[in-house]
Amino acid sequence: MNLHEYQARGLLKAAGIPVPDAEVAERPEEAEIIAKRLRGPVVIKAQVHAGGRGKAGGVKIAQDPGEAREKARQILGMQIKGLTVGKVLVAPAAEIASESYVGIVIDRSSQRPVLMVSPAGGVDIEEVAAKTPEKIFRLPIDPRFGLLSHQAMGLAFKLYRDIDQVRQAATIMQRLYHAFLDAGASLAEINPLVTTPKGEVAALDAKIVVDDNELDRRPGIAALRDSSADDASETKAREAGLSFIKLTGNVGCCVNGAGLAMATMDLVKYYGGDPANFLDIGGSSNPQKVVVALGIIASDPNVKSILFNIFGGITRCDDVAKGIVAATRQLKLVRPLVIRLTGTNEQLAMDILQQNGFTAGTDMDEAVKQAVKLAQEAA
Amino acid sequence: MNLHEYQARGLLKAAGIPVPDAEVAERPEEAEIIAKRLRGPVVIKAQVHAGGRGKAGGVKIAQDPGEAREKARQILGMQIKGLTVGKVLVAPAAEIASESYVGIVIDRSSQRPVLMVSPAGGVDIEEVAAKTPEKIFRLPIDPRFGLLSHQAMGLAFKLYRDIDQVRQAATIMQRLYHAFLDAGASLAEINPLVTTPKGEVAALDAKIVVDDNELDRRPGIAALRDSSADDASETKAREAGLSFIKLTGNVGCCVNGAGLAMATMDLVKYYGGDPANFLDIGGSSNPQKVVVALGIIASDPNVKSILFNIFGGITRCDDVAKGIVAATRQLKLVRPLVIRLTGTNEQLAMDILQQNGFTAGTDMDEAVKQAVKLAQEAA
Amino acid sequence: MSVFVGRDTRLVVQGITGRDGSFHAGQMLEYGTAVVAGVTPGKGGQKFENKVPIFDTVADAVSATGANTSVIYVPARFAADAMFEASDAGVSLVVCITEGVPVLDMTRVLPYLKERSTRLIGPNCPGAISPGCAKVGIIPGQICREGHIGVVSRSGTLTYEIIHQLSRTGLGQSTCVGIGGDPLIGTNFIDCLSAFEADPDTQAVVMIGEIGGTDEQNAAQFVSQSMKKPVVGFIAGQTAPPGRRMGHAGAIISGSSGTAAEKMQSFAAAGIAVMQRPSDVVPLLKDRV
Amino acid sequence: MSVFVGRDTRLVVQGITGRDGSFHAGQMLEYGTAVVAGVTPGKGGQKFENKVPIFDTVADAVSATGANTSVIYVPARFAADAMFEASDAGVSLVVCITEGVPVLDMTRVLPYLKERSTRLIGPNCPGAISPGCAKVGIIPGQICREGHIGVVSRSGTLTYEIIHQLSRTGLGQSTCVGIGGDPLIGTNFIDCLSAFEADPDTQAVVMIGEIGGTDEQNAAQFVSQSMKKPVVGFIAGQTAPPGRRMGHAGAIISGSSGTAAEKMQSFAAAGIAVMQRPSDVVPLLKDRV
Repeated sequence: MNLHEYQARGLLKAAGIPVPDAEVAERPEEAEIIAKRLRGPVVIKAQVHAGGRGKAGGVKIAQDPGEAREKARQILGMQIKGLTVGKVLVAPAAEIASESYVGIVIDRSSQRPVLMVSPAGGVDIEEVAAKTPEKIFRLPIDPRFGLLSHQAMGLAFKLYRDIDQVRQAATIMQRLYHAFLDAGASLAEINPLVTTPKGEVAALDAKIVVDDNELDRRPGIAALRDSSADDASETKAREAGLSFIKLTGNVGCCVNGAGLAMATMDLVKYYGGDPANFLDIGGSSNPQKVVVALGIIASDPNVKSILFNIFGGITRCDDVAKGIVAATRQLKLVRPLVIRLTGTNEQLAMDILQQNGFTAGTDMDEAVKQAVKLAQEAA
Repeated sequence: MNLHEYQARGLLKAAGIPVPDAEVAERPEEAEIIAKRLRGPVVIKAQVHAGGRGKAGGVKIAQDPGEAREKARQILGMQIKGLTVGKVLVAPAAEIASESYVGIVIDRSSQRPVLMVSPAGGVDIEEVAAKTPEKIFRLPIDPRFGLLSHQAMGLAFKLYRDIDQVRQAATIMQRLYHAFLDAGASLAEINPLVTTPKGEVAALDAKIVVDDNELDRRPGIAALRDSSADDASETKAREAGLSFIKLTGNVGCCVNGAGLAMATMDLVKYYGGDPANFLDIGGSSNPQKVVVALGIIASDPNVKSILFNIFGGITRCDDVAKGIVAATRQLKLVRPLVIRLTGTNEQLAMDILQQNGFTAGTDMDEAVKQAVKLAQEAA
Repeated sequence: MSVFVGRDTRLVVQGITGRDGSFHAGQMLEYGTAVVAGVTPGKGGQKFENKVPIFDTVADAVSATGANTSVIYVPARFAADAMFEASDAGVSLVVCITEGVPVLDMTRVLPYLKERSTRLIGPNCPGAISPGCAKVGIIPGQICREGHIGVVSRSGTLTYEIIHQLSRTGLGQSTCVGIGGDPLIGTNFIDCLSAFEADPDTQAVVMIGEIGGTDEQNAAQFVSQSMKKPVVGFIAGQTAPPGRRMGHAGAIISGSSGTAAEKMQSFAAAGIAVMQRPSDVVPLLKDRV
Repeated sequence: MSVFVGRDTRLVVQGITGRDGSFHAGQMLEYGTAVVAGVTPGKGGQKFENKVPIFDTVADAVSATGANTSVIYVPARFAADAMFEASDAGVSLVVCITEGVPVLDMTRVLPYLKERSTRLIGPNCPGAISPGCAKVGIIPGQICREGHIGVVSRSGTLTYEIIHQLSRTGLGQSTCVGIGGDPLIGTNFIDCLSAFEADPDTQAVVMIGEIGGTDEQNAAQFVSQSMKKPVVGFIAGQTAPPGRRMGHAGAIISGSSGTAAEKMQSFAAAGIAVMQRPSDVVPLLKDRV
């Protein structure tokens, strides 16, 4: 789960990291009031779960409260990478002496959280990694011992020469690690970590991504979810316990298992088609899930054919067949359905489908070919 | 540093361990008021840093508030192992279905905190260890991973069969470990851990010993020190940065270094004498420390002779000599002084002492023999 | 012969009285697996299906039955505890089926198990099956067939699909291992490949990867440097968009890294026959065995 | 020859600009020890006494100077960090002089150092000296004399007393090691005894213990089972009351365990000559060397 910048800043502040005061506005007038309170020039930043906000025009400077209102009006409602901006952060436009990067991310090779720092902050760290990898310093943190003082100091010396700034940065790194653990994060970054002309070190922008698996035991973090910032169909799927990602093609896919779902999408492409979505109905074979799944797929106007690909293991094919029958009754589908079922209770499923006027096959390649053909015919 | 029972109970309660309500009284009337509030029979317990309170008459049951006042009157002011009782704890006299022991202590062989549990609670655990060692179960806790759930459960199954009680006890053990770490303890124990007739598990008595080295970084714990409960001369010594323990003999000892101080006491004994104290003036050679040390020793009426044994390393003998001279001027000592000095700046020290009318030797055996002889003559 | 699980497997089922645990314990027993014990705290002394003794702790189960392998079906919030416990009790293999284990839990579990030389398969995996010998996990027994192909995969149903293709054309399996779809897992491709390479009963290996991470690339390097047996590979997620988690927690393209194209390229460069479709597995294998 | 510290020692002083650190760095230099670096964060680039380069981190010091040994003089609240840092930087021996290190810190430091095969002497110890070669710590150089007696002790000044007795009667020392008075320490009696047993230049060993713990008892067993060289032993604290900490954090009789009597008995049973008084060391040794 992605947190908004303002939420991430809040968590860092709670962990004791210096973060300049800033507030969130949902209307231009609020932005004006906040700008008045903060005094001096402010920066207005779109709060959306997308990178590259600056380039998309989602970050603007305002010299006075009136301009803040005007700039907020321009940004609120804007579309960035398909997401509508519903909130802006109004923050003081701080004077900055230097910009660095500090981030912690779960690293798959070392199987540990890795602390990364770079004196080249304020830009996309992937860009730094690609162009000037020698400017990135990495340290896998041993979770048995935590981030030790001398380790944080060692990395802080890569950013600053002044011993006061080194100590401030080292403390910030240790607190960032605590915030990372406390949030159940898979990523926590400060970019840029700035020094002010007075020599203070502070976090100017923050990003936290939370491991979805942590949300059950962290109700406080789970409550930060802003469903309005996500695609509506994905929110609906998540609430039903489905794993769904909307794509741009026209062959709707409904599959059990993430690997098989990806392989099905790939096979659609292989046969010249274009998948409309990733959808994994999961291991259970609750017919109701099938109903919701089909409803989500059918609500996409791009979809021209719908493909079921079910390999029955724990999932029972007859349950899926029942779900298909129930869903078609409720939804009045106008798109053609191609059904492939094999495995546990395959024959039972075939019988149920036949009795209700559906045909189904057992071969994955054949089913995908047919779904692609139907979509092309309808387009 | 030893905490009082009521302080330890407070720390356990703050860690989420069920502890029956109880309050501290310094006067009999307060005990009566508390007993009224608690209703039903209460137990009045002396708050002193000594084991075996029960046997010494420091724990009494009272059936009603009036009796509580009376029993509190009997206990307050009582002497237990040389310590005066200044506070009593008034706690409900709970009905108890079973008594167990749970404790965590630093174990020198495994170099880890060790969790010990026993179904034979309510008595001195050393006694259990001596008589029925098979009733004690031990688990070294790996501080890199903490006390894991299954480990606590495994030990809780040694205490209870009922799964609810097992889970309660396991949770208590994990919270005790957190309390142990948070207090910077070297020992934290619950004895007895009881079950009530309703099946609830709770801590009826608690003991926590804090590592003195942790106090600097734990001001909240350090503030729990109750100097009135310690021997006055030891408190004075601690405040001056001296390591002092009062004993019952008549040869006062003032030594630099703990090992040499013990060896000096032993040598006093070897030559037929009896040491009056352990005193290590430490590595620094601040003359003022010598003054305080000599003052503490001289204030003990049992002391018949005073022995200085200094091996100058970092400690400079001349500094000690200056301290002796200053102290004797301030204190008007009536006891004979035997001084042994050797090592760093030995000759300077000898000169200072001679100029001020003292004699001093360089041989440890000779000095000890003489101090013993002087004490015996004075006795 | 087989790898990881086989005739010597003596299995303890953690969470045997739960909904998933009891169902799959039944399936494993039915398959002929030596399920020697179950664990549910507080149910020690009872029996599962009137024959498998249940214990309060894994330690009790191991000391009473000599179990050497554990399979975990407990809910995600208890899964890390269950892995710690199994390792502490001294089993040499832990298979964690549970999905949804927090990654930070795994950062602590993995070093703990490593210090005790406990092999972990999973979490979030279908487990392993050596057809005809033992099934540990949830791979449907009826789709498998005894034989000489080793199968290793990050996926569940996609693996079943491919096993199904193999079995129905007579290509039986020595062992099928689902290593799990999470970013941090106990046993990776290389561990399985080297076990298959050493297993005299395995003649060829099918490796089924997906987007995310670099485990497949490392495995490709291992194949080219250290394997003599033929390997056929598949990568799911050619059409996956970057930055989105495709169901599995580990199936995500980060920036431009972890794409299917890069993995397929490294397969090809290592001499691994690359399947374009799941159904390619049979012809590619038949050419090589 | 010598143990732990000697001609190969290349020393980095952690806390070299502090009050204690600068004083003792000067003493060690004067004794002829190869003090190759100092560390104080923020003072990197400066020099100590115009000759020893100072670095911001131990890692920098080690990579620039090849230091293989560290000695720590930082305040107690920073001592654990300093030990972690030294081990991480790859020195093979860390000597921690600092007194007052919390025991719970040591429960984390010790496994960290063990995983990296770093030897720790201390904390709360006077360090080690190999007369004529190197002094690492605070043992006064002038009381020592080159020779063939190994000395190991939990104490500071008591050790000096005994070294002094040895030196003035011509019994020089190969190495004197103060292992420290804390309950949890890095190098114990057995570590030192086995090093002395292996050191061709050591002919006999003096072991100075005290009340508290069972390290001396374990050492006695080691002596009887694995040592050929003669050992003379002393135990301080025969007159110490139970349950009271005698200055050293580790010098405490718990219940009836850790008494001087029990330690002296185990010495005698192991064939260790037991000193009644510090001055007994010379006659007992002269009988045996």
